[in-house]
Formats: sequence, structure tokens, C-alpha cells
Amino acid sequence: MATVTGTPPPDVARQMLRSILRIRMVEERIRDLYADQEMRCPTHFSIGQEAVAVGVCAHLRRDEQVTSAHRSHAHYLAKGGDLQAMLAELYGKATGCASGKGGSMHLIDEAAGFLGAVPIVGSTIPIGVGAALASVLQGSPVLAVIFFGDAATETGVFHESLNFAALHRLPVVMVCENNLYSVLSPLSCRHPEGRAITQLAQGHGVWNRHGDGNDAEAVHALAGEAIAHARAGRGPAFLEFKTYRRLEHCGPLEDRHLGYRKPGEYEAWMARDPLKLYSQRLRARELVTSADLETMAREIAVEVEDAVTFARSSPFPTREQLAAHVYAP
Amino acid sequence: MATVTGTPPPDVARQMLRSILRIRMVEERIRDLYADQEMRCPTHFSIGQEAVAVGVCAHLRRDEQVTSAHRSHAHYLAKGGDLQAMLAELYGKATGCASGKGGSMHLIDEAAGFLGAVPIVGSTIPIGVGAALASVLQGSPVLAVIFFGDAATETGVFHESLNFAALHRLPVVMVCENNLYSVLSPLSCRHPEGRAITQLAQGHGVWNRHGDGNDAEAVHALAGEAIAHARAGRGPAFLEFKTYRRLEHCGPLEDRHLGYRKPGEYEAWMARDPLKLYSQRLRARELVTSADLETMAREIAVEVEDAVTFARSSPFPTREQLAAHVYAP
Amino acid sequence: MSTRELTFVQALAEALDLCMAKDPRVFVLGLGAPDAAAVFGSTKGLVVKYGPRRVLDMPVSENGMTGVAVGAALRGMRPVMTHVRLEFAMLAMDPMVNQAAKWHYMFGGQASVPLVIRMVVGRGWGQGPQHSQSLQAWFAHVPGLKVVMPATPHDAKGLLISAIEDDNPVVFIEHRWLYNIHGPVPEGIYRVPIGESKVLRRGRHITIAATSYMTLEAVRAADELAEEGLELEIVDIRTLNPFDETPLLESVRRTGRLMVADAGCRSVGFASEVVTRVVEQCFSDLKEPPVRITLPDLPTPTTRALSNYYYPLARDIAAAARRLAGRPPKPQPEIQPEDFLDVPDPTFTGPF
Amino acid sequence: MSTRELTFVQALAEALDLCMAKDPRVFVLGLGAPDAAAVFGSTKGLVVKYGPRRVLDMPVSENGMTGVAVGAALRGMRPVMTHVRLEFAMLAMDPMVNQAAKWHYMFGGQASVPLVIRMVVGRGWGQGPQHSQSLQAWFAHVPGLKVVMPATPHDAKGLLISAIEDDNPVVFIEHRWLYNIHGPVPEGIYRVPIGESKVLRRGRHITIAATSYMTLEAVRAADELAEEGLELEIVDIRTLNPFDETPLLESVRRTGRLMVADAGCRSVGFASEVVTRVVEQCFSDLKEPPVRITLPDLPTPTTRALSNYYYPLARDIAAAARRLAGRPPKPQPEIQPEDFLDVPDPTFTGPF
Ligand SMILES: Cc1ncc(C[n+]2csc(CCOP(=O)(O)OP(=O)(O)O)c2C)c(N)n1
Ligand SMILES: Cc1ncc(C[n+]2csc(CCOP(=O)(O)OP(=O)(O)O)c2C)c(N)n1
Ligand SMILES: [Mg+2]
Ligand SMILES: [Mg+2]
Repeated sequence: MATVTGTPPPDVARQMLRSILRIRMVEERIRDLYADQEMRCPTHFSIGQEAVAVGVCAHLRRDEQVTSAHRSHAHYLAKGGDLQAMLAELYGKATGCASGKGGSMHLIDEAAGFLGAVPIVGSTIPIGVGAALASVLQGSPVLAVIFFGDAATETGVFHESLNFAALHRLPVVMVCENNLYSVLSPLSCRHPEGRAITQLAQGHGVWNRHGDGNDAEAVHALAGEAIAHARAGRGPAFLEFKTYRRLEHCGPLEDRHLGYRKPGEYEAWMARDPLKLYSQRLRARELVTSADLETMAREIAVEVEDAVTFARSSPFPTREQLAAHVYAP
Repeated sequence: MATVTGTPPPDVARQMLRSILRIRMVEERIRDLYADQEMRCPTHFSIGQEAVAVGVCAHLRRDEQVTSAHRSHAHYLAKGGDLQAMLAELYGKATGCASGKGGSMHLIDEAAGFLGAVPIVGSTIPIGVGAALASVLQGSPVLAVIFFGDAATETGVFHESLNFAALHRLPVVMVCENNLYSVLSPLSCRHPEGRAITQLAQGHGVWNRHGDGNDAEAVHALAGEAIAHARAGRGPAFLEFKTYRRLEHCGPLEDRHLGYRKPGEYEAWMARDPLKLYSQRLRARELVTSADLETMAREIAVEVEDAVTFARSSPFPTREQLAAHVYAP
Repeated sequence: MSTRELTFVQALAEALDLCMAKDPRVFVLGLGAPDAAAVFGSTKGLVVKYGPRRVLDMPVSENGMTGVAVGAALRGMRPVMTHVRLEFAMLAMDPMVNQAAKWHYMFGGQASVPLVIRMVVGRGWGQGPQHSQSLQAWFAHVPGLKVVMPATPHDAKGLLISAIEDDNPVVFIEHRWLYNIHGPVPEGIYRVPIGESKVLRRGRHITIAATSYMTLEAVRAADELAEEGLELEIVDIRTLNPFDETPLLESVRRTGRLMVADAGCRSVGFASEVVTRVVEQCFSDLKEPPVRITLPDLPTPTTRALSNYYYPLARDIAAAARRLAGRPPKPQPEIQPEDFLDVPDPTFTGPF
Repeated sequence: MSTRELTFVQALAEALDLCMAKDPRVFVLGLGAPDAAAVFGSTKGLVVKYGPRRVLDMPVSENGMTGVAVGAALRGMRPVMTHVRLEFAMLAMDPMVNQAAKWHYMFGGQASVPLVIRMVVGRGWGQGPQHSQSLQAWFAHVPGLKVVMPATPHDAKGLLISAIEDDNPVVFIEHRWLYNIHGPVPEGIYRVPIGESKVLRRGRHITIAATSYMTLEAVRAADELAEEGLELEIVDIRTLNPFDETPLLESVRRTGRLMVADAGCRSVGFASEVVTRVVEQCFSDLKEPPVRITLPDLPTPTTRALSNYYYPLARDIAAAARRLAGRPPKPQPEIQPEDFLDVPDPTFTGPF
């Protein structure tokens, strides 16, 4: 597959905008509903970071594998994960993508190539690399895309995985969403001053780029290069995208009162909200009209309400399920 | 302290040669005695790698801290560790530096600033960094020098430690002895082709150099720079020295029959044996005569025999010692 | 003795504050230690008072940072490390178990590692399989580690002070459902000795050994049973290693009946050790086989529809006690999947 | 049934060879797996036959590589990972315990992790505090893991084949002092089911449950005691999780006396679980309190002058059995610090 650069074709662009809008609307709806205290699990929202998931996943075939971590809603949805199963999972229902046993931090949709997300920081990085290794050992390489945050680059397992992926030139793309924080801790108390995250990949001799994570097309272009590199058997690729988390680390609320964000930071990033940016751009480019956007929103709203209804009306797992699935038969 | 470059002053040069010779003679003596099967613990010899330990430790004050790993004899002796206590430890005697509880893989001499050596690969790297952190928190920075092998750079904890040392600009010098192998495994099945070990340090934005580990003065010069950098509060420094292990990974024997070494490799390295190289050079420079060397050898031989006698004649720990020291009082 | 009341978490914060004020070698290290959340409030105010070097945030590098803490401890500092979930310490088994726990022994007693590693365990609001494990059994199996699990604000403060002053590595396990309970906490520095179990309540019929949060459930059960004239004697195993069995054995010799309540998984859990020690030493005193109240051998499910049936409750302890004492069972309302058993009290609304 | 004899380690190598020949999804992964030492010979010849991709060496990155193995297992491979010391697996508790053990459960049963993790445990020639730990208690405490410890060449092969064919993560613990023992091993593929304890020897007076190498010591003790007319019934607990207690309970009901021999540390060890299960279910059958034969709660000393007194021997089992049966003690020669109890046989000369 050839390297993708410049602006995506109109249909792809529209698709990406729709996908960003859809993820946003899903999460905004979850925020409203979270207050009902019926979704009872730690929930990390992607609001403000959707463009990374969408710009990367726009390139992926359904059979290509994606892993994520605690903040995985956007990755799951962008990769084509089942919305109804996701909402049911947040409600702890038997129809959830993990039968209610996982919750928001444990999403999975194997049919969609979403291998899994779990909340131990860094833990899915080697798992994604292992998925790529399996495909190579099986003689038909399949790309694995691994999403994680800036703090995951502080884990030893990140480096161990990068080294092994480089050693065997595995078809892996690592995507770091650098939203400047780990919970409430800024980069300054975790990374040496002046050391870029991409420099870590460079240290392992791994192809790397960084870009604007709030610009869906910038993400799409760089992801295209990285994916082409990895698919071509030239080894792993590493991408860092700067972006920003709008809400509290975990939960549906704003958290500016905590005072850990730098002055003006929040406002500056909100001005560059990925949904706003991209809808403006596509409108300017006359690829969508406000009417189109309203239609999209209407369609998505229906889909989301259906999913919510499905989730709420689904049954809880029965007590027998407690002891089920400890061991595979 | 100013940066050290070029050739060391004559007295230092002589001291280094003597130190290399001493370590070599100690280990050669251990090899003979190991056959008696009275030293009953896994023992990793430094023969062929002595110049790194000596060239680095020549710069160190007694109170500066050193950690090492499974292959620590040279580091322990070069830092001024007690020879009698070391031999007694290998014999499992009560007079050993760890009272017989540790053996060759667990050397310690706090009086000499040898903080400790243990055999879990990578495990002493953060411990050395922690020693440096303690000194900084205490308001009087003390250098920590951390010795390890090429395989330790594959551990996640190496990267975690490097990142933290860089973040807080701690007075740490990491010294990697790259002897091309991890047990019987060559670098080619552990590191990506064309990726230098120093590149990993570069990835963390850490000052780094590499050099010839069999050339005592090359080591001494680079170590001088690195130590000056770290002592000056400019943050950690990383050194890689290429060198070569003459004997089997663990134990007193040659192992060329195993066939894992590349053809001609062994011979090429033996031609550059650090003891041979340095004694030749100092003779050429007329800093030592063969007579001096014989005197040195004679003195050392006496010291070694005394230590052996001390070790062999020392008592075993008594049975009561088994349950002692599980908890500090 | 003061009758001032503090919450469990306030007691922890006070212990840290007093130790840091008294001893410049003490410093706190952990993810978010200095942040606004302050590790559930347990490090509140410390950074303002002692500065960011003594209340040190860190990268997400639990393995390396624990090794750093070991090294700092070896060089004269007294680090108090905090993990907001026990699982995060699982990245650090080498520095904890191979290094810290063995350093004093393997070097013949010349060096030691005065290190406290706090771990938050617990449950609720769908913590799920990777944020709720309670592996005290692992640590209690490791010679060289001390393992402490306080159940009251008084003990939380007194044991944390003892842990910080101890010259050995101490694993200090805190159940988050204890954080908001109130209790009398004396002012100033006092110590609850590590390695002392405590009889929390006297009773004639059944001895129950309990750890951490299960001590609370045992008290609730005991209250309920008291009305039926069935008396539980509650022994709070505040230290799992070294395990002080004396008051427990003494109690079983009187009651002849033993129950053990521990919120770890059942098989090869700490409860097994308690049962075994008692059976070895009070065999002839036992009138009935001992009873374990533990978590089942299952991962933690996230949905409350399942976790409602996963955690043993006071009512389960009471029911087991009635059986053990040969009393008739008491009908209980069925637990429903919708019930909100995933919060310690109504003020607890997640998302953590 | 074949009477061909193989050593324990040959039996392991044969199991790997047969499984790799039969199933292309099986591959071996570990430090030095393809090298000349071949993991004590257990991977001998495999790399020549199957190539370096299916007998994969790796960087010293146990945590990452175990995660890689989990990922490969999720995508249709069946990795067999090897650690030449159990301690090296301690770097990988997250992928083993948080991921592999829970993946099937936490995702509602749709995915599973067919992964075998071999760990060599054992002792001898001054392995010392960091190369001799036997933490089967940890793994047996984790729901979702299976834990296997074979004691004979026959079981080594049959259990390893079962482990490789199992769709769950299996911790396969091998005691190095068993590697050179000989025993009958059938040709070809056969399976010893995971989760079945086995009565190795019938006896009327005392039931002894043993794991791994301690089974051998139990047999030695039983031989010695047989001459005195004291009969041990030996139950080999070949699988610690899931733990098959049936033959054990059945035996204790006949003998009324229980001993448990396990070479892990004493407190919260696997022996505690065995004692507890038996006491819970055979309380009235027990004539005497059960007896544990374990390692003491101490790190492993390196010098043989101390390790000579650290490891329980057949003679200790025999002595405990005599006490338990009310027989007079038998005078034994004192163990001397110089004695060479740090080798399984004189052919063993270190340095490993
Ligand atoms: C090993 C480990 N340590 C600590 C945590 C607690 N924790 C959960 S999310 C998080 C922040 C991760 O930050 P980042 O990777 O940048 O992702 P973000 O939340 O910013 O999207 C932390 C520290 C964890 N889950 N795992
Ligand atoms: C975490 C860990 N994994 C594996 C081992 C087994 N091991 C002991 S020494 C060694 C080789 C280390 O190679 P290197 O670091 O290059 O040091 P060298 O032996 O070459 O001096 C290995 C893998 C170990 N001790 N620790
Ligand atoms: Mg972040
Ligand atoms: Mg090496």
C-alpha cells in the first residue's frame, strides 16, 4: 500500500469527521447518564483526543489488530467496535462486550480487530507486539496498532517491547497520545526537560514521527506513513501526537478547580478542539454543509439512543456467571 | 574536579597496571582452587574485562558508591574491596564479606564504597540511582557508579532508572561492559542490527560515550569525562566499553568447544588482552620494567596466598547463623 | 488517652506528617503523592509543608522506582512509597522480594532496608479484575518482609509510625473502605508495635481471626449475633508477618471454635495459614473444624450484579457462625443483582 | 506400556519435540532456548529440527517477553516460555497474573491464553537467596493459573504435553534435582491430566502429601520406615491448582494421620492449604494434628554450612513420621557444616 500524504479523499474526510462526531456524541451521552450512577465502573473519557484514534484507524483493515489501555472508548469505536456492546458493558450487563465482567477499562471486540484494552499502564504494549509476532510466525504478517498515553513511555515494558519489535522488524505501529498529563502529574515531573518522546523511539532505532493530535488530517497523514512502513516489513513505527484531555482523568466531570492545569492551557486547547477544527475545515473545503452535519448528528443521536436503550434494557448477568470463565474448557 | 583526558600520570598508570594484574592473579588463583570443589557457588569470572573496572575506579573516592551484578570480582577489587573477605565469601566462611550467606554473586564492602552486587540482571541499576538520590536529598551529592553488562540494557528497569536519573540530574555514571554475549547468546538475537548501545542512552537525552574496554587508558580517559560530568551536577553519564569474556559464562573453564563464539573472535580478543596490552605499553613508555612487573607479581602472589590461607582456615558460620539476620533489630 | 476522633485516612496523613517533621530521612514517594488528590487524602498538605523533594512524584516506573527507594534506604533515607492500587506494586516484585526482603540476610546483617511500601486494596464501583486484588498472602509468604494491615484509625496511625521507624521493609496494606471510618486517635507520636495481634472483642463461643476490612464485618456480625446470645471473640490480625498467634491460640483454647475472615482469595491464602497454625497447636481444643470466610477463587468481576455475590459480608460471617455453633439458620433477604453493595456508604459515588 | 527409561529432562525434551512436530502453533521462547546448554538439555536438538523462529532466544526482558507470549497466544499460537530460574519470572507478574490469568474471565470467556511458562526451581551448589526460591504458593493463589509440579519422568512428559494442549496459562515448575532421575517413559504422545493427584505408594499408618522433589524424599523416608514396619501412603500432588484433594482425603480417612512435604517456605505456603483442606473435610478422622515439612521462613543461605540445615531431608520426614506415629526416635548422625548436602549426586559439580 502506498504512502498516504496530503489531504485524504473526500469520502475518507467525511467519514473521519463523522467518526469524530460520533465518538464525541457517544461520550457526551455517557457523561449525562453517568450521573444516574447506573454505570458503576471507573470510566476514562477521550473527549478532546478523538482525532488521534480516528486519523489512525481510518487506515486499518478490520482484521488488523488494535490494543489500548484505560482510556479506550475512542480507539474501540474508531476501530469499529460494537457500540451497543460497549454501552452494555459500561452498564455491567450480560450483553456487554465483556459480559459485564470488564467494564469501561476492559473493552474488547475481536470481530472488529480490537484485541483488548486493560488498565495496567503499559501492559498491552507487549501484547500488541505479540499479536504481530504471531502473524509473522504464521507466515502472514498482520499489522498491530498499539495505543497508549505519554506515561506508558515511562514503563520498562514499553522499552522491552520496542526493542523486541525492532529486533524482529515486526509489523507494529505504536501510537502515543501525549495529553501532557498522567492523572494530575505534568510531564515535568516524569520526563527530563528537553527530551522529546520520539527520542525514546529513536534510541531504539525505530522509525518515528510526531504531530498535532488535534488535527485529524495531520494524524491521518503521519499514520499513513507509519502504517505503510510497518506493513511493508520495514519494522515497527512510532508516532507521538500531542493532544489534550478536556475532562478529569477518570470520570465525567470538568476538573479545572483542581488547579493542576497551566493557566490558559485549557482555553488554548479548547480553541483547537478536534471536532470543531475538522468540521470547520471540511465546511471551508465545502465537503460538508451545516445541514450535512445536522443530518450526521441526527443519525448518530438515534444510533446512540438505540444503544442506550439496548444497554439499559439488557439483563444483568445471572449469579451463575460469577464462577463461569475462570478457565477455558 | 577537572576533566581527565590523555594519558594518566605515571603513578596512576602504574597503579592501574598493578590493579589489573592483581585482579587477574586473584581470579587465576580462584580458577585453580575452584577445581577442589571447596568454593561451592556460581562464580562468574572477569578475566579479559579487568581494564574497565580498573580504568573507571581509578577515579573514585573511597566514599563514592559502586554497584555491580553477577560478574563483580573485578569491580569489587578495583574499588578497594577487601580481598580476604571476598575469598572467604567464595569459600562460604563466616569471615566472608557477606558472612558466607552470599557467595560470589553477592559481594559487598560498604567501607570501600562497594554498595553491593546481586545476580538479578538489571536489579542494581535503580539501587545505584537510589544511592545517588539519597545523597542529593541529604544535601551532599555523592557519585554512584553502576556496572552492568550488555544484556542489562535489555531490561525495562535500565530504562526506568535512566529516565529517573536524567529527570533529576542525579550524580550517576552507568558503565556498560559490552562483552558481546549474554550467557551463550550473541547480541544479534537481543539487539536490533545497527543500533548501538549508546543510542539507548541518547534516547533518554543522557550524555554518553563508548570506547575500547581492553585499553585501560582509553577507559580511564572516558571515565574521567563521564565522572566529571556527573560530579559537576550536569546529570547522569553513560559509558559503553567493548570487551570480551575469556572463560565460560559461569565457572572457571574455557568454553570454546561450545561453538557459540565467532571464528577467530577469541584469538583476536586474546591478542588484545588488557593486561598484556597495558604492560606492553607501560614498558614501552618505560614506566615499568619487567623487573618491576615481577616484583608486583611476587607481592601480589603473597597477598593472594595470605588471603587464600585466611579463607581456607576461617571457620564456617555456625548453625545458629542460619536463622540470624532475617530482620534488622 | 485522647478521645479525639479522626478518619482512617486522616490518621495516616497525621502519621506521615509527624514522622516527616521528626526525621529528615523520611520522604514520601509515589504516583501523584504531591497532587491535589493526595493519595485519597493520605498525603494531604505534606508537599506544602515539606516541599516537592520530600513528597516526590514519579514516572510510571514502579519497578525502577522501588529499586530507587531500596537504594535510597540503603544510603540512609527512610522512603515511604505509595501505590494507589496493589496491582501497581506487582511490577516491583524483584526490588521488593529479591532485594529489599533479602538484603539484610544475604549480606550477613550489615546493611538493611528501612522502606515502607503502602498499597491500597479494596473494592467497589466496578474496580474489576485488575484494580482490586488483595495479595497479602504473597507478601506474608516472603521471609524478610513485614506485612501490616490496620483495621482502625488508631492502629493505622500507630502502625504506620512503627513501620516508618522500622529498619526493615514493611508492606503496609490499606483497604479503601476503611478510609472514611472514624475512631479515637491520640495526638502526637505513638506506636502500635508491629507483630502484635489484638483481641478486639471478648466472647465465649467462637473465636474469629480477621484482617483489615473483614475485622469490621466481623464486628457487625458479632453485634448481630450478640442479640441471639451467640458471642464472637474477635482477634484482629494487624500484622500478618511476623504473625503473632498467641492471643489467637489462647482464645481458641477457651472457645474451641475458630473462624478466619480474610478478604484474599481462598486457596493458599492467609486464612489457610491461620487455620494451620491453630490446628497444629490447639488440635485437641477444637470442637469443630475451623471455617474460612474468604473471597472465592475467582478474578474480581466488574459488574455489581456479580460482585454483589463475590464479597463475603457480615451476614455470611453470622450465618457461618450459627452453623458452627449448631444454631438454627436465620432466613435472610436474597441479595439482588441490582443491590448497591459496591459502595461502603452512600457518599461513595465513584468513579474511582 | 513401555519400559523404556528416560531421565526427567529427556522426558521434557521429548514432550516438546512431539508437541512441536504435531502442532505448528507450538513454539519455544526463552533465554538461551536454542543455545548449546539448551536449558539443562530440555530443549536439546529442537532448534536444529524446527529452526530459530520456533525455538526463539530473547533479550533479558522477562516482563515484555511474557507479554509478547500472551499476545501471541491470543492470536493463535501456543508459546512455551522457559525461565532457568523462577526468580526471572518474578519480573513478569503483571503479564502472568493480571493479564494471562484473567484474560478469559475478564472478557467473558471469549478469548483465552494457551501459554505454558516453565520455571526451574531448586537448589544446590550455593544457588543462594536469589536463585533458589520456590514460589508455587504464589501461583497456586492466583485463580486462572494452573500450576503443575511433576515428580517423575513419566509425569514430566505427560503433564507437559497436557500443559501445552491446555487452553489456559499453565505454570510448569521443574525442580532441577529431578532432572537426572531415571524412570519409565512411554514412547509417543500421552497425557497425564492436569488436576489429578496420584497415590504413589500405599501404606496404612500415615498419609503424606508431597510436591515435586519432596515426593522423592518422601519415598526415601517411606523405604526407611518400611523396615521399621511403619507404612507411609504417599500422595503426589502433581497439580497444585486446580488441587485434586479426593485421593488425599480418602487416604487420610483411612490413616487418620497427615504429613505434608513441600519445598516452599512455611508460612502461607502450599502446605498450609493442604492441611486446611484436610482439616475442613476430615476433621473427625484425624487422630493427631497434621505435620508440615517445609523450608523454614528464611531466605536461602549460600554457604553449604548453613544450607545443610536449611533443606528438609528424608531423615527429617522419617523422624517426624515416627513422632506422629508415637514411635521412639531413632538416633541420627549429626549433619556437619562440611557435609556435601548441596548436590543431588556426586556427578553434580556446579558451577550452576
Ligand atoms: C502500572 C500502573 N501504574 C499506575 C497506574 C495508575 N494509572 C492509571 S491511568 C494513569 C495515567 C496514565 O497516563 P497516560 O499513560 O498519559 O494516559 P492518559 O490517562 O493521560 O490518557 C495511571 C498512572 C496504572 N493503571 N498502572
Ligand atoms: C532478570 C534475569 N534474567 C535472567 C538471568 C540469567 N542470567 C544470569 S547472567 C546473564 C547474562 C547477562 O549478560 P550481561 O548482562 O551481558 O553480563 P555478562 O554475563 O556478559 O557479564 C543472564 C541472562 C538473570 N540473572 N536475571
Ligand atoms: Mg497522558
Ligand atoms: Mg555480556
